[in-house]
Amino acid sequence: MPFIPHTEDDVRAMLAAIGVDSVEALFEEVPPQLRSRVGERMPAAVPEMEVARIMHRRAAADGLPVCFAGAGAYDHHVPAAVWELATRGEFYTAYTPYQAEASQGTLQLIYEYQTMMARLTALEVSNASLYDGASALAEAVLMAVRANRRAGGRRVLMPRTVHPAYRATVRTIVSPQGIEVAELPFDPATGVTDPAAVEGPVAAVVIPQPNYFGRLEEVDALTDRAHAAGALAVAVVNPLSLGLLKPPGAWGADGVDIACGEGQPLGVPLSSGGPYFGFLCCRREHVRQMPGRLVGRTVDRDGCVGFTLTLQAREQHIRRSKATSNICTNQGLMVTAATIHMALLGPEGLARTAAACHANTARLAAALTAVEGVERLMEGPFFHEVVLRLPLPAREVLDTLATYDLVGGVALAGDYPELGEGALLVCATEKRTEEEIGRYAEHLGRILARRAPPCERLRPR
Amino acid sequence: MPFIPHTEDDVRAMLAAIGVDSVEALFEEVPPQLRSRVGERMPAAVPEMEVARIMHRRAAADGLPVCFAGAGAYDHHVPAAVWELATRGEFYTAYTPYQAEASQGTLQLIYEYQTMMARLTALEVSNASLYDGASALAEAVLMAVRANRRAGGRRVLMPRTVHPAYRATVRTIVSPQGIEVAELPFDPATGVTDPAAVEGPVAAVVIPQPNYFGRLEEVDALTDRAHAAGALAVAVVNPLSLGLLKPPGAWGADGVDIACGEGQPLGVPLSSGGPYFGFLCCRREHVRQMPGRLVGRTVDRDGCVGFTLTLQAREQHIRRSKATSNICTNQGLMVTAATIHMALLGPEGLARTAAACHANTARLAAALTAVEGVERLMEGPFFHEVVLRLPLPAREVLDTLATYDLVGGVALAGDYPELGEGALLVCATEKRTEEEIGRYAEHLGRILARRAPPCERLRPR
Amino acid sequence: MLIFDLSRPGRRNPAHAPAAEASADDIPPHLRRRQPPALPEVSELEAVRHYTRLSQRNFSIDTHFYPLGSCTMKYNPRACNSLAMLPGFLARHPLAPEALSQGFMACLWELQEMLAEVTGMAEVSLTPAAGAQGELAGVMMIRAYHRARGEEGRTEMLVPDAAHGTNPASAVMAGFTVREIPTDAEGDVDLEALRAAVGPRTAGLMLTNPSTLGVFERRIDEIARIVHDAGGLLYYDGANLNAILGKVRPGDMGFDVIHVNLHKTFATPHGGGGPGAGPVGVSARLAPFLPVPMVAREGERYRWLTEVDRPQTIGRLSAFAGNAGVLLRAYVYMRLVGREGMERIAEMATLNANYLLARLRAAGFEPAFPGRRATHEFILTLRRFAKEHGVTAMDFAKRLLDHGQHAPTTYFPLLVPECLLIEPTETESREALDRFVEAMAAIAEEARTQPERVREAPHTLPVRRLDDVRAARELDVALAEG
Amino acid sequence: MLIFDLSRPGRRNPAHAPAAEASADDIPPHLRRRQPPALPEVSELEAVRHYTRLSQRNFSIDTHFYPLGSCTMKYNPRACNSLAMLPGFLARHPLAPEALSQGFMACLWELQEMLAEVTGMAEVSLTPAAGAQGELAGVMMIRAYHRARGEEGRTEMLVPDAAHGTNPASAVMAGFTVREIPTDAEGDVDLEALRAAVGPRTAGLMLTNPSTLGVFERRIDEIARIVHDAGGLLYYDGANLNAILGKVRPGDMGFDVIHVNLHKTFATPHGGGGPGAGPVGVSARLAPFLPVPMVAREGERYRWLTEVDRPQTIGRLSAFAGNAGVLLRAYVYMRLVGREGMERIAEMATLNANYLLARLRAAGFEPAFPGRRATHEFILTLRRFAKEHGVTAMDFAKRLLDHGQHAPTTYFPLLVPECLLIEPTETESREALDRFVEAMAAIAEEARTQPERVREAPHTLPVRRLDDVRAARELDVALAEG
Repeated sequence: MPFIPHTEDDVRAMLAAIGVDSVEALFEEVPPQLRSRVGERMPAAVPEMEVARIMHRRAAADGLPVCFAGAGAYDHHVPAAVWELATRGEFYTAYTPYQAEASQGTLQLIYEYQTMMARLTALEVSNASLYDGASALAEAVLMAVRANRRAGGRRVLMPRTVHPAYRATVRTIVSPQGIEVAELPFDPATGVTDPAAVEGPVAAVVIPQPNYFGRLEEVDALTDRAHAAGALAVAVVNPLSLGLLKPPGAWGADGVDIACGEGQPLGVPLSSGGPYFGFLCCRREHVRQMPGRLVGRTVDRDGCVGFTLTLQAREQHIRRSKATSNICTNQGLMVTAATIHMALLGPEGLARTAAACHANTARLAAALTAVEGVERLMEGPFFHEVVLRLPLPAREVLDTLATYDLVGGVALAGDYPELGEGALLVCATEKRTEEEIGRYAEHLGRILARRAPPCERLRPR
Repeated sequence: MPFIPHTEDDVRAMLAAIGVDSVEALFEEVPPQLRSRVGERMPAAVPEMEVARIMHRRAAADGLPVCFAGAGAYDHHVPAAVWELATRGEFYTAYTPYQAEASQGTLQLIYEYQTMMARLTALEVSNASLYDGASALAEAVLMAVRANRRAGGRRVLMPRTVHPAYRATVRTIVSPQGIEVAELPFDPATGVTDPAAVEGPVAAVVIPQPNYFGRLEEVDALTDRAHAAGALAVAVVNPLSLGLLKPPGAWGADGVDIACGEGQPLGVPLSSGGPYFGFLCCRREHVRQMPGRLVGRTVDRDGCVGFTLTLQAREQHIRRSKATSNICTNQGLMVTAATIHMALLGPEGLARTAAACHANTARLAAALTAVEGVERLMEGPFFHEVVLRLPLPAREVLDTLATYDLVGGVALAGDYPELGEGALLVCATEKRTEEEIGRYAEHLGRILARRAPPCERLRPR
Repeated sequence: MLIFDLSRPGRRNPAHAPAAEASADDIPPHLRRRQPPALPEVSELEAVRHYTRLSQRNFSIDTHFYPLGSCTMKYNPRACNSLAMLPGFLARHPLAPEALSQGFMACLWELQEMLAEVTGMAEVSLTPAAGAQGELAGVMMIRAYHRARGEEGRTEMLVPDAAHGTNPASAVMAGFTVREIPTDAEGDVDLEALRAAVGPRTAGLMLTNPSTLGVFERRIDEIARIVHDAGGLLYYDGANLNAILGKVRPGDMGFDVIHVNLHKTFATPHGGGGPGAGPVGVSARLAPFLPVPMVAREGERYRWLTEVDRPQTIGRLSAFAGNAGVLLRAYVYMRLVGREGMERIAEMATLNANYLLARLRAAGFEPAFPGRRATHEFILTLRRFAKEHGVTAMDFAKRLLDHGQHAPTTYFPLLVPECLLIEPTETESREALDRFVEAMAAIAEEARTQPERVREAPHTLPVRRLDDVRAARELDVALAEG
Repeated sequence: MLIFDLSRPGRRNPAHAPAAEASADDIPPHLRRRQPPALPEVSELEAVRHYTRLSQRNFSIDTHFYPLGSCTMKYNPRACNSLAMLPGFLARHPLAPEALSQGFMACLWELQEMLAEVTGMAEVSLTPAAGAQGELAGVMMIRAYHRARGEEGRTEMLVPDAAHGTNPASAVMAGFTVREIPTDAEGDVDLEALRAAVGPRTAGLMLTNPSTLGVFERRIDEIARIVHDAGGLLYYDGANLNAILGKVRPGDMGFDVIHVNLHKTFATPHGGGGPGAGPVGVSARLAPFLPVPMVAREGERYRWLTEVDRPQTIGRLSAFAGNAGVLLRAYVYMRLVGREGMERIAEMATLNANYLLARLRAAGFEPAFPGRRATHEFILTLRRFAKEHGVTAMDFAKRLLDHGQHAPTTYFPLLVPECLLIEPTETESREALDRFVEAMAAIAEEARTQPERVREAPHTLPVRRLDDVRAARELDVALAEG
């Protein structure tokens, strides 16, 4: 049997040491009427060679399409060193660093991560990560409600310009606790939230930057309005954008109270949506309301510096039903990758990458709106993602583009019917070339003109 | 500049410490008339993202064809653990273990490797590897001539059933030293060497098993004939075959004196022919004539066991023009992989893999000879590789098969005109499936019948 | 040394920045950052060397025996990693059209099927990102089920006092109040207390079986009857599934919901704290409530199931489809192990635990439940050492590190004093277990003869025992700038 | 513990054996093995753990500063590894048809071009598997050239006494006799001796420039003239190419042949001893003799050049096309560094060496050639320490290991007593150099105050100083069976 070292001699000798005569005897406490076997839906074992064949075939079948989709997951360059290091056995197969003395590698790395995230967001504290951006926003909302219990009640304002899947996740997770999530509308002409719509009493106001449409919100005004309404301001941001954009800790007069978001742009491959990691940062005064693990720097009995998990009294394994969250597992390996990624890029690499994405998306928008019938849908400044309107249903166009090995973006009509069937969210990261952008524009032009396709498609529809 | 840490401040401070005012001043001893710059054949730097794009595209362009070629390089399963471990930085970026105390990982691993190879070949000593199988055979011939200087002179017998590229390499390397390599013919009907053809006086006789045609030679008789002629017997073997076949140390009455071969089947991917590694084993009495590095077990000053390079007096960095060889670099990383590979397969895994390859090739031969006009060319027992005769030139058939993403084998006519244009060497390792073998037979049938191809080819010819 | 200590202003890695200088001048100044973030500025070599050396300061399965009870620290096959990281999988955008996703979706669909089979459940959703999120999804489905039947009054979740902390925490997050059920002296749920607790407010019972006490809950039939008769549902915490794989299926024991920790039972890596994955399986009556997305197979094609297909779903738990890369790793593992392998895992995990228990008993250690058969794990209590020599379970744990053995789980479950919860897993050899026994025996001897040496452990690690109190009191969770 | 110590009869890894039992009964019994080879029988976890822990017993660039003179231990970019190991490259059979090889061949062709450019040579063959094989190919081409011109009498190869050992060894393998040329007090070739040595028997001169003494051979023009005028050819040993990349090209200095160590100058990994790659470049007159195969570009297609295309080739040096995977790594590296980067490498390597020399001098160490500018490396002589304190260069080397610094090259070149040959490379930071100086200064102080401590070093490594004499005398190079 794979991965089981026992020889027949081992089993015999071990049974003798236990004092039973069969392995079956070890299961004597299991009521016999409950015993069963695994059936046919579970296939028989195959050797690694065969699984490798299956996986190579399937990975190749999904191909390496050119990706113009963003919407919360971005096709960035990840230095090879990142995953060559992160998958080293000592990182990859270590447990949660509860035994601090045997886990200084992971613990120090998380301390470095927390420092990097705090600096990126201009806040004081970062936890050691949550599952992903969407669930991090849910935890941030819960945290804000707890932290603002007296003033704010259980009402939270959520702009509709927040990623639809994030809003859905927040609904799923916070609604059982009786928290009301009220949505703030946006102006379809500009795609941003009107700060004047923020009114109390409310526990927290969520502020996305850039928002789901790639549009830049007036975050200073939103933050100040939130504070004026007695609410905590909860930023949800793209961490790569913070190479260029004002960090949440500096929004408005006082900065936000909590910032969270999706860590994927920091060294995590697209990989079908996960594992990614959510980050969560806050002002120091809220640290005891923070969910998830936290690493602190301390000293050992000789006075030497070391690192350890701290404030564990917030967590479920100590506080059980009174914990700040049920969260236990974080996304340690992704944090490992992100920390190495940030160390390799540095501030300049981050800023240049962000600028290149932005410039590429501007180029893409120019190339696509040069196609007859295509136009930008929302006026105003954006960051690295824009909404276009096609004269055909975006979903159909995307299906056709897929046959040319192009992921052409994300259709918006499902989540935003008011934007029309033609609404399409597109993104060109720093990896997209002139040639690829040109190819997209060319295919789009042909599709919209309903011209004959080139002689053969790469894939059957 | 990539991979250069120097900031402008660093450069200034360092120049000041040296006491010069420019980097250029450091090159003052280079005569100015010789100075030049790198020109246009060397392109400008591109970021990793761009090189990654190029390499992904090129790797994908060469595809993942189904491989029925052997001829010294075999498409075996390599457990994922092998290269995940071998490319760990501590193995991958270590230097030759001259500083033994700082290299116990590599040194112990090589000692384990040497032990494994000695056991596999049933000889006493293995070196730490040479470049590849062909150059290992050249070194083995030189070694045999040195070891047998008094009795054998400078004449060596080389069966024509040895891999043609190995024979070419031996010619290149040994001929400047005045060694005469006399070729032994084979019977085209059987594809093996007649032991009676071995006659002295001769310094060494090379004995391949299996031979280039996959045929099994009468190694006992050949070894005994070599010894009777006063020659050393030099085996050249496929190490995977030694899971099943009699080891060279047990051939004939006394066993061979030297065994060598290509280590690629032990965990090294095909990768266009290299890096592979040559192995070289011998009887203990010849160890001082052995080229290449050798690791010995010893003790440290506290009496604890440790490992170190030994018998370095044979080597070029000590003995210079009187060294056993000019070899310096070995194939350490490949040996690392091979050692892990052998540890994971164990004796049973090795034997089962060898048997599966053999059975698959028998299946392949049966499927292909069921195609009209195709027949086996050489009678007699073989191991995991066979020669077929096609009714069309093999080279042309292979080119057509390539358009279906099949590497159909190796055409023999170039090296063995006497076998005819149709001679084809084929191999099916343990990785080949029934379906793939069936596909090959089907395409071959269609090609030979000159039937119309299916609606489209995978690749332009 | 921190990575920040290696940083020098102006040090660059141009290989990782786009070649062309791009403009972002169209972004209004008031929305832009004034100072670049103070991330480290190091060379690629410095980063590689720093993080390689940091990694060497960890224990891990790849370097050490890790008998961490309730965590199932088994070997993580490297093939799972390398095959999940093939370029085609890494490059797939989560919102890519289904036509460009069939290979990936085939893996997910088959994984749903395999997990449903081994747990005895009708349907499985893979989306929860970890065990705790699976638990949350599970109890939310129980809530949704009762509400769909108009039983809003079922607001109470029963949880044994031995349960993992995530159980009550998840129940509270799902809006339940938690009622603890005591454990009897033999480690089983106290049936009388359970009978007394159930009623019209009962939403369900969350149970781990084998329990966190390392014993199999023998009267599970009876428990299921009590809870079901009271109108409640049974939740199975899959943390200990490794113990019974292929021997008895949660579905056959009467459980209505299960979450599975892929990073325990199905060998995906713990990664220094995650990512995990916590798929949930349910019986047919709960299927409408499963979280989305899921994968359906229709003929030869796979397609996503969303809110549109499952209007009663509890909803989404993350932005996309959960920890896809973890799911692929578990898929590879399950294919490698196969049907027969499942049973063998439970057998050898149980054999290892019972062997280790027998040998430790013979060496003088005291089991917490001496009358019970160990499952895949068991508990020792070191109360005698604490009382007689002032050497605690924590001291043993730290001293084990000096012996090159990771410590077992300490002080959990909370109801056994000075306990070590020990789970060797099926992937460890008998020799590895014997070395652990030797280390434990040596420490026991040392506790009697030089207790200080044990109390001051560890002695040979990169740091000595750390000051946790100071860490919490003088909170330093990020390096100050400058 | 050896892997064999972990072995137990019957332990298996079925994931790595074909599922079906296959028959090989058609192989005659007298050709079959009787006993299976006594390879280890361990579980996958045991193997992974064993080799992971072994790896941690190594120094490496990824963990330590490695100022090993003449070895150019620079950072090996991880991208080179991961891109060379893409599935499409790993799966390519060396004899695959050209139609299925265009991607791979494009890389090789471009690498040939890039190497020709940076060395100033007309053509390059990539096939030599290492530096020494490149040398052999190089001197064999010189031999072939003279023979093709009917000058069989040119049987003598001139080699400076400071040369690498491979130089004379390669010349002998190629059938030459070797004549040593002395070095003058300043580290240059003794021109008078050279003039006296050349003549009608002269086949050529093998030279490293900068030399192994860490200085640039200033009169290279004159040397070239002397050798060429005598009818000989000039061979360039590329070991020290890193020093002059983009500053001066061997072709421009008059060299006719060069080998390049890709695992030095072009950052491919040393891998604990290899594989390397030793491409050879030549001026036009030697091009017909280059070893095959090579890659030609014809329009948009690439094709192999073999003996058929190059009838005067010295032939093949390995079964296929050399160390292809190493070539791909070098290709990636050169593209990343680019044209301007080449010059910057030489500049910063030279800056680092001169800075380190200046600081070590200031700390009281004695350069072997105090009047000379260091190139990318330099030599210290510790003869004073040996004489005054009985502390040798080897003792310094071993004590450096305790300081977490790999030792420089010791006792090479042979003509400088108690020498350390120090090459920091361009990829190390100033701080790394400063730490090395601190360690050296600390050891110097220790040599004066506690010389025993230095003589008995290392003290903190997995083993203490090893008994090399015993290793050679009681030769134990393979574990005995049983």
